[in-house]
Amino acid sequence: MSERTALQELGKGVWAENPLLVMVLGMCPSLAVTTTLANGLGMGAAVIFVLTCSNVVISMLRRVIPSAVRIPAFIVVIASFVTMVDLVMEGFLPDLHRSLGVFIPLIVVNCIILARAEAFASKNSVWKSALDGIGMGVGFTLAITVLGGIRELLGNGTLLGMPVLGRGFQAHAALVMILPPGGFLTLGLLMAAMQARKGR
Amino acid sequence: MDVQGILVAGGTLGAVGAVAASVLAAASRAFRVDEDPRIGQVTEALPGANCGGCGYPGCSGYAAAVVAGKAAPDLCAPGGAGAVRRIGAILGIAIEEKVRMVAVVRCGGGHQACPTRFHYAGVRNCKAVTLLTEGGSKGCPDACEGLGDCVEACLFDAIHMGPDGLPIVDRERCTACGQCVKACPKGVMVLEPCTARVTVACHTRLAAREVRKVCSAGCISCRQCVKVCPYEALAMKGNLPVFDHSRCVSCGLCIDACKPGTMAARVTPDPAVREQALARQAERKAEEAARKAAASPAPAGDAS
Amino acid sequence: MDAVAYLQLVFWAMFVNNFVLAQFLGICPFLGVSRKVDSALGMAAAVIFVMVLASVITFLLYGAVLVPLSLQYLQTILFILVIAALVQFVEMAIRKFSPSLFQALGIYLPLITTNCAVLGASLLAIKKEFDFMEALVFSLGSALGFGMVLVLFAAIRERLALLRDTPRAFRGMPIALLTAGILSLAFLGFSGIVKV
Amino acid sequence: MPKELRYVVVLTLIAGGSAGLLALVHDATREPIAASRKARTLQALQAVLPEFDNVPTDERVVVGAADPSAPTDSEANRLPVVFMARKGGQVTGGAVQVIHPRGYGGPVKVLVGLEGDPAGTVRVRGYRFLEHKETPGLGTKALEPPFARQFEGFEVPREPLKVKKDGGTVDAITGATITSRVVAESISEAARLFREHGGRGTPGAGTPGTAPAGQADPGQQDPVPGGGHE
Repeated sequence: MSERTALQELGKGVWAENPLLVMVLGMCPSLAVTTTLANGLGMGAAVIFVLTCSNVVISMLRRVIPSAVRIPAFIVVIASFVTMVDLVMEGFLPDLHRSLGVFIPLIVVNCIILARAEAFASKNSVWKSALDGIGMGVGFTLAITVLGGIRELLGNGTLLGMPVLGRGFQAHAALVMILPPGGFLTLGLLMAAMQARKGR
Repeated sequence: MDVQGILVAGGTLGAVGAVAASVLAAASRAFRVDEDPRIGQVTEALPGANCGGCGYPGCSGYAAAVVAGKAAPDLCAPGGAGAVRRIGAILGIAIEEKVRMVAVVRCGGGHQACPTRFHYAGVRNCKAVTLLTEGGSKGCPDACEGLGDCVEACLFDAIHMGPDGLPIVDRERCTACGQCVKACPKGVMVLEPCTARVTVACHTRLAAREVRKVCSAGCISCRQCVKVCPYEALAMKGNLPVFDHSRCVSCGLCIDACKPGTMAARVTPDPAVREQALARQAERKAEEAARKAAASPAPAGDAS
Repeated sequence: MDAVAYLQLVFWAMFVNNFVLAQFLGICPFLGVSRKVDSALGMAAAVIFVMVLASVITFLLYGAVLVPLSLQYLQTILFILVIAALVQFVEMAIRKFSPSLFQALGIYLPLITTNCAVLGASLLAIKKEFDFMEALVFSLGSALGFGMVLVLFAAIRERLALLRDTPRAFRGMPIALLTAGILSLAFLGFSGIVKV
Repeated sequence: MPKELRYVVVLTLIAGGSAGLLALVHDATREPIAASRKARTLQALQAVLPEFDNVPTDERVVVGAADPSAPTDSEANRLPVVFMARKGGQVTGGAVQVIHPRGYGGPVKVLVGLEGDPAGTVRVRGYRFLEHKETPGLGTKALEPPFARQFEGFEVPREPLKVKKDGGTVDAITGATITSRVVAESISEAARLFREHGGRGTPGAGTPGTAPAGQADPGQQDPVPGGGHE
């Protein structure tokens, strides 16, 4: 494989290797917290931070960590960043922290992060790992923002809490969209749309 | 800054980490399974398609079996001769190269030649139609259903549906993993040596009389192919001709002799081979004539 | 708590509050290892085993180490460290003592480290302030629920794979997700049956 | 065994280092977290309490705690809590956090705002769900006007409140009787606790600095965005 430029390294996560829509990683948070657009954005920001930082640190430590204890070591690094996000968010963004709930600690096991640590950061330079982290994080954020937007719009008639579809719609909104089944259905349809575009 | 707090936190988690690592280190020692390092090497040498064609659960399973001496080193079809050579090098054994196999379609009954008995509107899948309708939708119970179970089963994108509803194998891509053979409910797909360029594209169990009713491309047991072959590579077995691949040179004479067109050329025969075969045929005829002439005083007329 | 209450807790964790379909925990293995019933069974067994073990160990560590030192904020990092080490340990142990079990579960064990259902069960047991027995029963119920849905879904997907007229755009993951959505709708019917 | 030793050293250092770093962050965020938790409780209280000039989170009684004035976080989270509102030292009302065990989707934590004197008449000033798993669109109607209006300024009787289906006086929401029952019974219970414990809270009895009661559990999933606040 030829060397990718910095821009390509950054861009691959957004579309061609989009972690959620193409590689199907990190499903749990993306389905669970995307009941609103704001949640999607908040979760995305948290993931970008954790993914970038852990990619950088793991890339720096990649020559030090023996491969037998690799997984525990990686996961500890990831968990520390997640806990930091958790604490900082609870202190300064309490409302968001409340609605993201138990899924902040669960970023630890978001497969995207460990997968990138394992597949990319443990083999590449610090600079490239940082770019990879940002790109993947942005791709993930875009995907869950769209997901959250659709679900909030159809399930509640609002976007970012502001009524968009009018009172009449809000009274009879498709509640199922913000219930668990709506998450599966929306993501399924979104992926189908993506496949249809690619197939052409 | 609360230095003590930091020390307590660091100490606690450090201690847990130390315990965890010690336990793992001890375990890796105590529970060490003396795994042959060659298993890893063999796994590396395999293509990693995990197709299961060898009959073992995945490539690493096969590698373990090969190293343990429980499996032959040439079972990996996708890896081909290259993998066999690499495995041989790792295990330090000489392995004779095996002829590469390839999947072939043993049916010529497409939509035109072998029409369906009824319109099937169920699940679009050969297995389903065969199970549901007892023998499938085609006139011939052994005909290809053409719904593409083999296409789906192929891990290497080597099989595609042709225009007549018969699958076409890309011989370059085919690795003879055997997935299509397993997938086909009609037994249409078989593996043959890639040197065999001519195939009996029919495997019907029907007798000639019934074949004529349902399929225009099926074998009618006329024996013309057997008669015409100058190398005695064909013999009738039941109602179908069978190749002896060690004798066949793929001259293609049988293809010309076959009236329904059951004999199918998978690769166009080499003209030079064809010339040779024609010469051989003429030679044989002459011999035959000479023998007959010797046997009976009145020489019979030439068969041509 | 009496026996009935424990049964209710199991029912609640398995059906009403199913990890996969209601809580969105463990979706990755749910979608990843549900192509065949055989592998789904293997994964389910591995998860049940690790989840119960991990819940018990983390529960005890939380009570015995973190609370006395008031280091509760370290729970995520501690739990995941324990789970990762545990998974690796179990893998080595099984490999040594039961090669046949290793053959069956081996390839699924490393996947469990990133199975958020395991960490989720540990964290939820603490959050809900269960006592030891409740935590044990809860993790067992959750794991059983996860395994059940996994096998159920794999059986559906095996049949789904036979369909060839799925529109091209929906093949693979999209149709699987829509199926999961319908399954999740069905499980919504359990809500309100048992309260815990 | 240098190889194994290296495992231990590396993992210990990474784990210890991370935890040390986290302790720093924890230290730095402790104040803001406590402040924001307190602010959230106060905000919730403000919405349901009559005018007050004290700090209700500092004047609370955790009913049933080992030490009601200094409960543990866990006790404050799972036991009923009475917050007192005063103006000029005079009791104007109180808010009571009750946990109703039998909501449709599990326990419901309700905050009921009451106006009046523990010894005299007690009126409802408002209520909201702090934590719940009721069905959005059905159970959550219990927080909206048609149903909620019947409790505006409602004088809570001493005998238990019941929905009409149970032979009481409260109109239930069609299709959400269980949630309606939760509200009615919670209001009743809240008034009872207020009457019983309202006299006990003295100004400044709370222990400032501890996490205030009524903090919403951060892990609870709120099926409707902001559903608990309307």
